[in-house]
Amino acid sequence: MSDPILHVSRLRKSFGALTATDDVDLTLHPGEIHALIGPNGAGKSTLIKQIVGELRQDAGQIRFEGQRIDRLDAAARARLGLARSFQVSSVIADFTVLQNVVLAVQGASGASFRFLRPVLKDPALTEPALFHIRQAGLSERTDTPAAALSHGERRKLEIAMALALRPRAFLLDEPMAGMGAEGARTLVALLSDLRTEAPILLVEHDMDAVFALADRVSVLVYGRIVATGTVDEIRADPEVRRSYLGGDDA
Amino acid sequence: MSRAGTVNAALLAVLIGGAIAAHLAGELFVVTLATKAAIFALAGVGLNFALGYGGLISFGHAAFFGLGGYVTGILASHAMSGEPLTTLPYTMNGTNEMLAIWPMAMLVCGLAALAIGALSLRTSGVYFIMVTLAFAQMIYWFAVGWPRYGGEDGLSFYVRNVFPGVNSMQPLTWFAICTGLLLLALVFTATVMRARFGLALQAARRNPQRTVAVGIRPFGIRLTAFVLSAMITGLAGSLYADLNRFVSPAMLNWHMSGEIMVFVILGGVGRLTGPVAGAMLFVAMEHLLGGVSEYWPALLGLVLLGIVLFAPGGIVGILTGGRRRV
Amino acid sequence: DPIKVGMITTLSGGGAGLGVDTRDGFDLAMKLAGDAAVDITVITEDDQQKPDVAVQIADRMIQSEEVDILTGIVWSNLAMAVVPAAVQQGKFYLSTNAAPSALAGAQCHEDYFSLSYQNDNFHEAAGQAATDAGYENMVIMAPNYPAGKDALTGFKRFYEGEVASEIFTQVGQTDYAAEIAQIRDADADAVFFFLPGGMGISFLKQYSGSGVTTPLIGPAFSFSQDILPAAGDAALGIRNTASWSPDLDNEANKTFVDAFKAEYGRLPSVYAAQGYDTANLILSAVATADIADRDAFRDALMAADFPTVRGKFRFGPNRHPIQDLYLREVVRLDDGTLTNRIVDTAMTDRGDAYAADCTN
Amino acid sequence: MTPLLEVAGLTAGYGPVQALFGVDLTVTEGEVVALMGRNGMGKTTTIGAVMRLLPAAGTLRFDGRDLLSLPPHRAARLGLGLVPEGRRCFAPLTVAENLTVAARPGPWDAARIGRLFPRLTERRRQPARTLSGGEQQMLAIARALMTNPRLLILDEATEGLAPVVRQEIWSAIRELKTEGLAILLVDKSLRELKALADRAVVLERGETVWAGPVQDLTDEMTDRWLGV
Amino acid sequence: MLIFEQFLNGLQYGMTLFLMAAGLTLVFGVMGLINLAHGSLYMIGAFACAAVAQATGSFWLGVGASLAAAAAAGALIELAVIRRLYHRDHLDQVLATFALILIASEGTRWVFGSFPLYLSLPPSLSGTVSLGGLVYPSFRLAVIGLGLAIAVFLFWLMRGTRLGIRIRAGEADREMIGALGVDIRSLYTVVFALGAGLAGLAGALVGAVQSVQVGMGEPVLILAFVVIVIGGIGSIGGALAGALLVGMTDTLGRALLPAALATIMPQASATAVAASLASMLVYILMAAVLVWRPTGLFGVRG
Ligand SMILES: Nc1ncnc2c1ncn2[C@@H]1O[C@H](COP(=O)(O)OP(=O)(O)OP(=O)(O)O)[C@@H](O)[C@H]1O
Ligand SMILES: Nc1ncnc2c1ncn2[C@@H]1O[C@H](COP(=O)(O)OP(=O)(O)OP(=O)(O)O)[C@@H](O)[C@H]1O
Ligand SMILES: [Mg+2]
Ligand SMILES: [Mg+2]
Repeated sequence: MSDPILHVSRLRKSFGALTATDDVDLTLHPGEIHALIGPNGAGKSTLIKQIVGELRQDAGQIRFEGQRIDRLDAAARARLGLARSFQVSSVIADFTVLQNVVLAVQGASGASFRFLRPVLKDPALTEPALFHIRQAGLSERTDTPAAALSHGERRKLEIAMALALRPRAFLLDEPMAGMGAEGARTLVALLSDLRTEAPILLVEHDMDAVFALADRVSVLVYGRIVATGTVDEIRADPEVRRSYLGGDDA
Repeated sequence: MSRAGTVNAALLAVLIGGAIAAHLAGELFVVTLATKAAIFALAGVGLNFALGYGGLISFGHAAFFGLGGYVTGILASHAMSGEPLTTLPYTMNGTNEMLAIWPMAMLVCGLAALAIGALSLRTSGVYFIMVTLAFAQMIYWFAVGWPRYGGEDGLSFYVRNVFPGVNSMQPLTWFAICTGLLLLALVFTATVMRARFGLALQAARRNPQRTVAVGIRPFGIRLTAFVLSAMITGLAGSLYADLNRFVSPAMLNWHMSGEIMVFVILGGVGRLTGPVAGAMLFVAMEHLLGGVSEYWPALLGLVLLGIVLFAPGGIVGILTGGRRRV
Repeated sequence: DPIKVGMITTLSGGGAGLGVDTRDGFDLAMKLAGDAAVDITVITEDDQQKPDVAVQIADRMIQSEEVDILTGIVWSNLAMAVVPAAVQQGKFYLSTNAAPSALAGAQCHEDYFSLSYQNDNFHEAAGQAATDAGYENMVIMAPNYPAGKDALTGFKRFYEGEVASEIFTQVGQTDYAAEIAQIRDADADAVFFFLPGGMGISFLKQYSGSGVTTPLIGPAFSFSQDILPAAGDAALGIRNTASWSPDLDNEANKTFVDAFKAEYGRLPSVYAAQGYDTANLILSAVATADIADRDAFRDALMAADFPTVRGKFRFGPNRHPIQDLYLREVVRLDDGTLTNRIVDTAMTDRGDAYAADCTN
Repeated sequence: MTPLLEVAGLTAGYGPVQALFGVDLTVTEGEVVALMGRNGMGKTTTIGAVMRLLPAAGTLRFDGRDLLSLPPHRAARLGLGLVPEGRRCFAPLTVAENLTVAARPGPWDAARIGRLFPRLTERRRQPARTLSGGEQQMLAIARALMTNPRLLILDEATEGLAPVVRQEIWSAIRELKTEGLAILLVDKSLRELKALADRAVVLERGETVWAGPVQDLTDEMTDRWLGV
Repeated sequence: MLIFEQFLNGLQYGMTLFLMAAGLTLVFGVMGLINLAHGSLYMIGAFACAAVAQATGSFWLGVGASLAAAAAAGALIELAVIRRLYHRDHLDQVLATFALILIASEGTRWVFGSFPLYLSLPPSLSGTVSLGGLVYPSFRLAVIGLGLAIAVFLFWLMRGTRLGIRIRAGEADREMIGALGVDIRSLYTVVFALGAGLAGLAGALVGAVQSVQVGMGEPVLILAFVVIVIGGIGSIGGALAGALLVGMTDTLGRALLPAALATIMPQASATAVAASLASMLVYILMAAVLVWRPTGLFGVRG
């Protein structure tokens, strides 16, 4: 297998007595979708937050394209090409859909100290933005303020912004949540294509999506990775069935 | 022209037209009032830059207003006395040239804002409000207790500084100078807020977490905005000193910070000409209500209250009749 | 010719009492003058105790209202902002109260007159009184601003004893426990303090409840009629210095005090007395000279030929008063009101320390 | 049987923007009704209007009483229990405080909640802000149950929950149903809705386009209105 | 001995500050409302106390009146103005309550005139007590006691009662708490009135040893905010700690700085510089605390 793009080793984070990630090792390889599943409160979001730099780990290392990034701040990691989506939509409510996505394009370009040219008249920003809005299925809402979007539409905007960062790797925290059936179907197709552009670490409770998409699945329980394998291996794992998937197979 | 554009133009037309009409009618004092409104508006435009667009609620902008004033007063008084400002490392003399004073005032305010901002921006929300107040109060008390330039009594310099080619003591001319700078500041703000910097600033205000996630560090953006904002307000302070030919710690007092904030909120936070509308209304009311009753501040209070309660977007909000858009 | 007087004084906010008294004293004199005042128009404006506002009102009175005389400012810092520009623009300024040293000395002007006192005077009188009382070791205290520093300088000019401790308080301070502890610790003969307005009330109340018994002496600002009722028993018996007192025994003063009580239902303060004198000075000048002839009018003012409530009054070479300064004591009248009574004359025909610097 | 909740010709919106153009919906005592529709069709808005969180017009009755004239807290006190979209736990309050803040007496108490969501008991003293997404979702459901409502309204209440927990919730809902509690459900899992709900109401662009027993929903219909 | 006395003075001044800040802690810290008119309520309390004490001759009746008057004013303000502002941003609250200051100040001047009012302590509080060789005003000891009592009361109210939990929930999400069947509107009125009453009470007590005049609330306002912010918004213990820290810093600064500076510069300039520095000290303290801990001493992090 090729060298991993993202390599997390022995990552540890505690909140008081609770160890939310307990010596986690994880890799993400080019071209793959690596799903991370596990019970609520297992530490999945905590892991993502550490990788993107929102939380600082207590111990362990994070390498991205061979480089140690665990001492960089969140903005620096984003500029290196780590894009995340938030479990709870985090968009800029007063901005229109277009402005939100333009902001992401601008962020990726790394040039924010420009004082003269109007952003909305700058095709270098708006053209990619419009493209990603279309990709996420939000074209009809281009000029709607994000505050006026429904929950599901806001989830789509979240995806559009992640796409607009043109990252080297995606870290998606429950992207399917809140999407209707139709939205989920489109998103599955989109993510499936996306993996060739950049690999995806996918945290998701929607097993239909996970099983349809994942090349590899890791299971996190109480902060520890208890199993890693292909979809079929994980589905067959009795422990995973009992503690996570539940009785009637998902 | 958009509705907002029409309102902006109309507000400026009222200010400028009013001053010219007053001049023609021989009402010199009304011209002076209009000048005061223009200067306060400029101070407000400065604050609005940080507060309205960047969400940096500075309760310490009097520091920059006053610093700009003191730079002006000190330079002018040294020019008058002929005493050099300092002889180390080399001799530096006072000046009464506005064109030299303005950059100095803005530079000093910019540097002060760089220091204050770098420390204050570690905090956010209400804590930021209070830290900026703290720094302003330090400067205020310093000025009160520092005898060199008059302490609490302030510093008079009797004649307005000079602007090449015109007589700055002539009220309409002086008004034109102040309003010219106000217009420049407005154009500057409008341009910057539509550009990348403005988008990043407004994003950082509304959702810092998201802004970081797209790779933009809010700190640098905010600090830059704070410094630019302070420089504009400092320039207003310089003009205000020249309007009165006098500076005193009152310009540094938290009341002043509050008043500048009131111009902005009254006019409409984050609206381009909000501070212009706010300052005009405030100055006009201060002037007109005094004749109505000895207890006129209470009337002023009632008007302000009416506006907050029934016109959440401030005056510009009423006029444009819409929610604020970016 | 009709003349126009512009009165700029503090009529709103916490300092309004002083301005109200100034205005009321002034208006009373105009009213009592009857027909003699018909040609005099007075316009009054509130300066909010803000120097910039005062400057702008002065500008307006000069530019739009075209007044001939300005008057009424209570506070030194406002006077410093307004007076120099006003006299430069050819207006007379008659001070009803503030008279900072700068304007008495090098920056004096032929059109600027003080009808009150030079700022140092009351403190000088207190220094003299302290010397006369035989105090040898004193704590002296004032707020940390120019007027406060002037106060201590003025006091020390005539006080011959030792200064045990010099305390600067904060402007607007409300809690004096720390200072009172220092006073207790200093074990001095007496304390001189200058704390105008609310600061004085707070200090007096806290001092009287502290168990410290060192005698106090100070200028009239903490014992003037506008705040005595509020200070209450805490002020009783304390000696203070002023150029005027309600019990001064002369005809003009009796008329004034009675008329003031009748008109406003309260005792006048020193600010009211000064406002009253200022109005009478204007009336006396108008009676003998035309304002159009500035030199004649100035001479008429300089003559100070008016019925002063202070018994005697004249201007020194820098157009600041030469007058007697009294030592007064706070007493309670039979009807329960607190007021001052003269116990001694602290200084006679006192001018001021800056007249020599005035060459204009 | 008189309906517990009766909605007819309901219109509502956000400021000048109208979002509902005529929603009809009834829930009778002991019934589970699924409210369906694609993203942005007005499900949450309907719930907001029922809860009196949005200005609305039309017919809106609960247990025969007009809701439109009531402020939200009065409406809720009639017996409406809401699990809102996006959880909306009180972030600075601890789990225990979140549960007691609006509790009203009835069969649901801390002990019974503890049996349904042992996780919450473990996290009793933790501020809701620091809970994981799924834990917050459990808290939101528990909080609504603690008010002991007569009609429980669940707006995407299983979002973000692990499959096994989701199954627990469904079985809890089934249990509540047998106890006679009326439930209005919004969820994206069509399979579960079909298994559990008695009736379905489908919204399209702010209007009720279909209502009837869930069994009557054909594939053609779900494809047209839900994109499945 | 002098040091010990100054230390006690600092403690006492800190408690005075806490008394003045207690109402604000409730309204600002817990309800999240920036109420610049807090100082005005303090002033209303002092004036009500002075007027009633003057009329009846009883200080304690005056204290009762101050509580009642300020609470009533608070309730009125809440019903007429504040309740429309909870969902608005802080700036609207700033402008509205700034307007209320203007109205309250001039209204008070209109009713009571422009001169300070008489208010003094009752005999039971105006004496001194002896503390092991130190003569100390009994009033100041009473303030320490009352401050502690109010701190305990507030702590119990916010943590130990459902009312407190509901207020905090309302601050977090007003709409949601309403949707759960809690009448948060009335609750907020009650709490605002309570905060106002506390401000009024402080006005009466502290006013008795200060000057009761228009504008007396302003320095209080700023200091009260300083205290709460240093302690960390929303924390009653923090407000208490902040108050003591500020009181101590201010008092000891005024007491010790002149002597300290005199060791490094001439006496004459030392006193003046020390006085300037002492005025800045509280603000230097606040800036230092916030730069070091951006959410105050006891504030919620993150
Ligand atoms: N700041 C914090 N303080 C204390 N505990 C915390 C903090 N942040 C998270 N936790 C706890 O850490 C655990 C892991 O949380 P995390 O959000 O990573 O879970 P998750 O795997 O993403 O769960 P879910 O699938 O429900 O989103 C949870 O039990 C949570 O309560
Ligand atoms: N706060 C708001 N302001 C303006 N419009 C809004 C607001 N919230 C929702 N809308 C609009 O109202 C319509 C209905 O939205 P609603 O949230 O009710 O949809 P929904 O059916 O719940 O969708 P989802 O499945 O995505 O949650 C949408 O068109 C949405 O854009
Ligand atoms: Mg999570
Ligand atoms: Mg919804």
